[in-house]
Amino acid sequence: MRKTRKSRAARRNPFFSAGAFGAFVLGAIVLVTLLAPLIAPHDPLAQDLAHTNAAPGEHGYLLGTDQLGRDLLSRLLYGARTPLLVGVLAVLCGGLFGTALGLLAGFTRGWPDQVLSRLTDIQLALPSILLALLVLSFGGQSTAVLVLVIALTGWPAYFRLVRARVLALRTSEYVEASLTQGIPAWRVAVRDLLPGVRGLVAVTATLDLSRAVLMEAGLSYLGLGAQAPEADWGLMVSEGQGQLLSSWWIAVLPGLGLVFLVISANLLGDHLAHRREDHGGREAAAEPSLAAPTPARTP
Amino acid sequence: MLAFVLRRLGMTLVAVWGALSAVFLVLHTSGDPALMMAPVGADEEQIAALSHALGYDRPIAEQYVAFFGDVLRGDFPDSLTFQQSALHVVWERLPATLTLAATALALACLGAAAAGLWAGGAGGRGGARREWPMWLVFLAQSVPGFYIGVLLVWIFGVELRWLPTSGAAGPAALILPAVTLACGVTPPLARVFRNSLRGELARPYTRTGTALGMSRARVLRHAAHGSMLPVVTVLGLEAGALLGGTVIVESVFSWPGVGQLVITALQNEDYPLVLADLTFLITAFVLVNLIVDLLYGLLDPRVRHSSGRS
Amino acid sequence: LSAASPAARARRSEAVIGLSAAVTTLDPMNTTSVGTDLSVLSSVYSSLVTRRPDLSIGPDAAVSWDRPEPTRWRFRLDGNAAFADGTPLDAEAVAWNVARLLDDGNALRMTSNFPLLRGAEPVDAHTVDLITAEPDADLPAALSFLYLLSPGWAARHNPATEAMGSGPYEIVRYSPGGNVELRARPGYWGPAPAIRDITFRITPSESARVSGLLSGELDMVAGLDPQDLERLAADRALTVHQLDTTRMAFIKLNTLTGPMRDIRVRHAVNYAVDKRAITGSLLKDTVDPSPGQLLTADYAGHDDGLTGYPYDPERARALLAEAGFGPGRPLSVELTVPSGQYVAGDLIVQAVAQQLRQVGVRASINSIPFTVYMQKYLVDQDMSDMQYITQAWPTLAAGGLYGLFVSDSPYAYWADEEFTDAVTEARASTDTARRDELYAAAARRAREQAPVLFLFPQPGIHGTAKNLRWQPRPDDWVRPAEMAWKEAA
Amino acid sequence: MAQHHAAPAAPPLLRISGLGVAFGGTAAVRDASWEVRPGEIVGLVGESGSGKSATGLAVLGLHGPHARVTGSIRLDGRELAGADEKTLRGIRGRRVAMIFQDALDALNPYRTVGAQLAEAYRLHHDAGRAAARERAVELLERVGIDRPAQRAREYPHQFSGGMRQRVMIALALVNEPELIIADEPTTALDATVQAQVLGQLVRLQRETGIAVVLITHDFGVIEQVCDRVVVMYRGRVVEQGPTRRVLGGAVHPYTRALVASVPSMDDAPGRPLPTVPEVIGRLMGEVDEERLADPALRVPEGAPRTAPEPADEPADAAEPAAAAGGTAAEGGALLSVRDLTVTYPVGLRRSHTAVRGVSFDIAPGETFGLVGESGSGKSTVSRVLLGLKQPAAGQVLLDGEDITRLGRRGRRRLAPRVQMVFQDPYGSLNPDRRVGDTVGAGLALHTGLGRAERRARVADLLTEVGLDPALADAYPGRLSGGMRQRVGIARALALEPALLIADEPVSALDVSVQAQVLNLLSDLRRRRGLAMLFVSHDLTVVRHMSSRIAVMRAGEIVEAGDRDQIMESPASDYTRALLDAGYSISRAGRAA
Ligand SMILES: Nc1ncnc2c1ncn2[C@@H]1O[C@H](COP(=O)(O)OP(=O)(O)OP(=O)(O)O)[C@@H](O)[C@H]1O
Ligand SMILES: Nc1ncnc2c1ncn2[C@@H]1O[C@H](COP(=O)(O)OP(=O)(O)OP(=O)(O)O)[C@@H](O)[C@H]1O
Ligand SMILES: [Mg+2]
Ligand SMILES: [Mg+2]
Repeated sequence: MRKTRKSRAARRNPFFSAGAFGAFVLGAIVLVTLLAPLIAPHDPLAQDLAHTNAAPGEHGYLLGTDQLGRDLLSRLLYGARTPLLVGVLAVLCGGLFGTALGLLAGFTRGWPDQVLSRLTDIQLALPSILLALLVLSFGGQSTAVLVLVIALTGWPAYFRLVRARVLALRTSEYVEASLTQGIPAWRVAVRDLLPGVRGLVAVTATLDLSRAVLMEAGLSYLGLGAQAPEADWGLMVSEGQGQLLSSWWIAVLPGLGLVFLVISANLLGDHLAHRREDHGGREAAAEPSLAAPTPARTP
Repeated sequence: MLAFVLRRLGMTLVAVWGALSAVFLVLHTSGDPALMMAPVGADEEQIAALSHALGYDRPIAEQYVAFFGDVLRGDFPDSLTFQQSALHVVWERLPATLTLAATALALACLGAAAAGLWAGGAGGRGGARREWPMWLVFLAQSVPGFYIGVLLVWIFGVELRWLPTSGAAGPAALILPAVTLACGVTPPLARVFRNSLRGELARPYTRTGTALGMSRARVLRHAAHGSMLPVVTVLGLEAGALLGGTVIVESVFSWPGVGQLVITALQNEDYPLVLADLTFLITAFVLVNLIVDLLYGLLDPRVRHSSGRS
Repeated sequence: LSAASPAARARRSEAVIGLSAAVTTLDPMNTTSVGTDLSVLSSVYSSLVTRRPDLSIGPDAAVSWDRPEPTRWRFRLDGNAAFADGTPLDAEAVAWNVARLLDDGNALRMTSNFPLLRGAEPVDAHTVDLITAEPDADLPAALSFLYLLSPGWAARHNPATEAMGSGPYEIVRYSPGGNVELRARPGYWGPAPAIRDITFRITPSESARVSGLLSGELDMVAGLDPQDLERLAADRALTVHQLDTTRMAFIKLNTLTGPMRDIRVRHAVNYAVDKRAITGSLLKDTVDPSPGQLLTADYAGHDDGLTGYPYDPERARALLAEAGFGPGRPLSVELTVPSGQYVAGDLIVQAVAQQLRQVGVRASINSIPFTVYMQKYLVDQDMSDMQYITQAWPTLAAGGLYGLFVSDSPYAYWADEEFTDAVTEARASTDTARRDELYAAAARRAREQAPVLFLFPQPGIHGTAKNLRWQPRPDDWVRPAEMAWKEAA
Repeated sequence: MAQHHAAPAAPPLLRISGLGVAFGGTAAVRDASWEVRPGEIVGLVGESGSGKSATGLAVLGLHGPHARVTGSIRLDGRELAGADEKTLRGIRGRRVAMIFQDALDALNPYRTVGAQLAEAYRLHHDAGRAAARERAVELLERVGIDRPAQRAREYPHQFSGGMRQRVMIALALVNEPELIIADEPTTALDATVQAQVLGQLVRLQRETGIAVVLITHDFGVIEQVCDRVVVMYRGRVVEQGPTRRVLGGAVHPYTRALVASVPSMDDAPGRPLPTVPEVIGRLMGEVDEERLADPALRVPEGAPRTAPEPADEPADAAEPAAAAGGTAAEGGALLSVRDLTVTYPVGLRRSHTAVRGVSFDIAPGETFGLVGESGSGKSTVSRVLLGLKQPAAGQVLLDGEDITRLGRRGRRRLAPRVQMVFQDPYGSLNPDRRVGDTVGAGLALHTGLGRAERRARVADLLTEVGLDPALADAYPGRLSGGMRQRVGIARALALEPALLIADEPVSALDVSVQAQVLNLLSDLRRRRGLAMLFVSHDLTVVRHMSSRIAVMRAGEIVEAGDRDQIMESPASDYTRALLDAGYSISRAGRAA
């Protein structure tokens, strides 16, 4: 029974098997990043000035070396560290913040809602990459600032979705039923509303992870994120793009790493979103299609 | 309708005010701009004099008021690097950015319309055969813009030498940056269009159309009209991504627009120029969204008739 | 697309030059950026004298000059020299320009290059005297930077945003930060330039400049990265010029505060870095390591007898241990680099940091924008322990460059009496032999005291379209008037 | 209403034989055969999911890409099943038109009503724009819309529900088809509006002689409108025949049970309604659902033709309350509502008065009915009684204490005394929480019971409402609508309230389930001595449940009094209109 249902979902939803693929690739990237110190053939910072710009396979470097003769394979293995760390932390911060405020605004309505909604309007009026540039250029760059600024540009998405959902759930009969049972409002919010937005937040967070990773990469590319000599995919593309003519692998390979990371997060997020639509029953079906967030994208 | 427009306008102004205040705050908590503007080797007295002349020694509240006065009058201090009105500098770079953004937007709309119609117009029929454009869109969405740009330069500019890779010299030079920029904006548009077209096709009124004997094409046309609302919303939101995208794309392709300008201004800590540039970008973004809101009213009679609620 | 090829442009007498940064102002006295602003403006304005590609000083608006008194230089002007609007470039105009330069109220950036200049006195219509506070042998060299405005025009226009000069070209199009287009001026009083239409295209990214050259969109790019040398040289449509520049690259050590106060530490870092490995890999052997000198060979006062610090990590470790640093108490320093400013600067710094790490010095890299870097360096007087920098002196005089190292210079971060005394005396000396001796002593002192980590001259790698004739220069000037298309083969 | 019969000899206009519609694994329609003759109104009736809509859509090939259609659908002898798009397009709207349930969704919201009508006309007629527009106005006028020329320029959302449905009818009629398939055309409408719209449809049918297939689940409508009726159950046609025969003496046990379970104005109020399983059990003994769907099944010969008499409990549901009715106002009242006025803010400044000066009393153990059309303020009153909404003015006295100005703490004290059964059995249960948690949440808060005691209590409650106590660990997703509503009732009972508010507790349920829930509520009320405020728009149901009734209209009570007095001699015109509009089946006809 279960099996047939699953396979039907698979047939109906082209993203199904892709979702598993996304989860697998994402897991693999995380695993490789965690194990990098054990499996990397070289120190990612060790330079071999005698063998700079070695092509893949040359001088025993499986994927070649960069301009400073650093082993590209080792750098690639380490290179997802910052994007993942920054991405996950930013998603956590932004997600928690946005969800909590969305819950507050949607549940209490009134002035907190007004204030917070205007705040997101204002926030959205500042294109996120610009906000990030501004803060990082004038506020100084560090991992903490990077996380905060990515979280800062991410929270309105959670806020809006959660708020809209809570507004809808707030008037739903089961929430009113809890209220008529005399259950205190905050408890209703936590016990009846939070589970209702849990799935939505999970989907948003997965897609937000790809946004955060892209943003980290974009900022690193512009020189405002990770700093040399650190191995970071976005930074590596920026460092290597001058060498595309002579040593394409220096920029192209880390870029591919980024693409895989983002694709896998997007696939997983899409899959989760679709599964919500498929099995979420009435609630999910009643949501406008917009509420299933499209992955945000930072160029 | 008038009430609707006024309300939107009010919200727009609040958004602009808030965003500019944020910019002001960030800039002012980051140090005395006079320090950055002073000539090399200036002593403390000179800096203090400069600071005073520019009004940076006044209380922050006073400066804040003065700042908005300046913004309202369109009277910005001179850029440090260009030694002329920052607004003028931004203004001069504007056409390049507008050309790029408009071309990219047009490309994105075309791409999104084609992909969305093909995949969403099937109304769930057709399976993978109709879904492949969405996979393409999905891919475009997952590749960082700078990476697309770098690859395009490498392949089409350097290896194949088909297209120019930098500078705003002629229409051919527009192609690569516009395509790169469009890659960033097309995916959300296409996805939303496809989904909302599908949703619209699942709505009873399209079935009514079929039941009245309409052809598939005619039903699609009606559904496409109906599905425009979310598309337009996303279009407004993507205006931000588009403007943000110009920052990176202009850097990659050395496109002399406001995006590149803001990067160099930030690097040079050219405080007045950053301010003028951001003021422009924010206003542009918010204006686009205002237009989108009004378009909303035009597209959906229900919005038009219920000015009270949104 | 063929219209974008160098050959097509040659036929139409056009050329496109890639610039690494935007032209920020059109006022030639309010900028010191040779590679960008002044290169463009040198085509529009003329100066009294000019530095030729071989670095000698030659005539421009002035046909001849001499020094009638130790503190007085006399210039005789070309009688035909005139501005584009017809007003003559005469002694009055020169005197007005000097006055404009020296007026502190104008706050012009060029002013600080003329510390000894006190004023100008017209002698007759075409002769003008320039007065200095002390004898200044380098004044003509400095004057090759001073471009002359028309007094009447300047009163009515804003020189920052408009230009009207007496040079071979006029500006057809300019927007702040945008490309600059020049056209040869029909009424130019000097020899007409070979190429009529010039476009300076702003291409801040190195890769865009390189791909622009390779794809034939750009005819000339100066200051390329050695990493691209091989690929560019392999391209048969291009000519690559390679020479040493007059800029010396080194890592400046803050001897006033922090660990670099200890001379043993300064010596240790000099021994710790394998300069040869760096020039060999990152600079593709385009330059040789410096023989422990602050000057390149082009400067008057270069001492041929010195040798650099050899690569000797053992010695470095020993010195550090002597200074009290070791595995138990590793030395941590901050190494600042202005991002993207200097050829291969970011890579060089990473290589240096890594080599320092191998002798137990933890160097953390701080990559910041050039303006911020200059702010910290000069205005805030807050230089980090080490910073990568390249320095040159426009007059190619040892006294000039050494002036950046004397005790009271804001550039120095080094207070050494012996060096300062030698340089001060040499600068005032009119006796060339004595002066050379003093400069040699100063060079030896600098080598010994190591206020810097000596590296190598900055390589000059310039690429042009095959058919573009241009004599490469060791300095940063890119002058369209020095270019010509070879006859199409 | 429609009593004329087409000549039986006339060849069928539409003949459906052996029709099957399958969605993947589920067979929505199985081997259905029936026909429509010209000029005839055929009712297609059955509970939710029985395949009515699937049949209707299949006729015009509108069943969507996922359905597989087998069998034959012949229109005037021409096969429609499996016909190509072009053929179908010529027939759709031109020869066979459809009317859908929710006219707001079924009309294009982005285009004016006139434009939609004109376009529909031009699809099948070679007419100019002006002519088409004229035709649109003409049709709007025909379906009874005032100022048709002006209204043609308005958008669907500017029309009221009833008028939208008229527009739908106009859209169906614009090309003068031979057959209209109307899928629940009036289900979403108020009783009075429903009467008007149906009246209009029947009038037009008479004028034009169009055949109509009326899909509905309302037997009252069937009885009064249709010539013949087709009954569907689980995708099969279990019975068909002339309306009178089927309602009066169905030969299939399912049909008979279904008809019996519908409350009627003729029934004794408060008498337990015979539920479908009960009746079938009595008629046939144990029969499983699939077997019940067998069209060949027949009611045994000996069984009475009419609905069997239910268990011989006294029909006294309303009696104690009726006795207390007079005294409620004199301080014996459990709940006393005085001059209640409630407003909702509209926009920034204005407000909308949803309830105006409403007063009534409820005595302990009494069931008080509140009836009125949609938007009249019924739910608003219940919300105030529950403390979910603050009134603008007036008092609500519960045991003499004003509960409208209670703080948060006071409201918590109020909770155990007043409880609510909600309308939507799907929306009122949190899909993410187990049934046991939902039922026991109030217990945890208001009683000192331990975990195990609570579990036991929840099990008791579930048993009391007729559910398997093991369901405590289930999620609501697994439950049917009727089961969910029972869970909702159990939750309301957990705190042993004195007053139960039931806001449209059965309007979302199928007829067959409705009877069960109504019986359960009556039963509980009697056993526990609960007072109840019973809110509904359905007069028949309110009459069945309540001893006293108040009729609301536009926020005010237009009339209140004893059930019998309201039903038999209504004082206000509005109540009379409401009574007239109600389609209730008459048992009298069948009793004969
Ligand atoms: N598009 C569809 N996909 C899958 N199953 C469907 C679809 N449409 C209908 N069904 C199923 O077919 C069966 C019959 O549905 P149908 O809509 O005909 O019922 P109905 O009698 O019209 O009910 P209601 O009174 O609720 O309208 C139901 O079990 C339903 O779940
Ligand atoms: N939250 C609200 N905000 C604004 N107006 C409301 C709100 N809830 C109800 N109203 C309005 O108050 C009036 C009464 O609504 P109410 O829900 O009490 O009607 P009802 O009699 O229960 O109708 P129905 O039979 O449709 O449930 C209506 O005009 C409705 O539009
Ligand atoms: Mg139906
Ligand atoms: Mg209600």
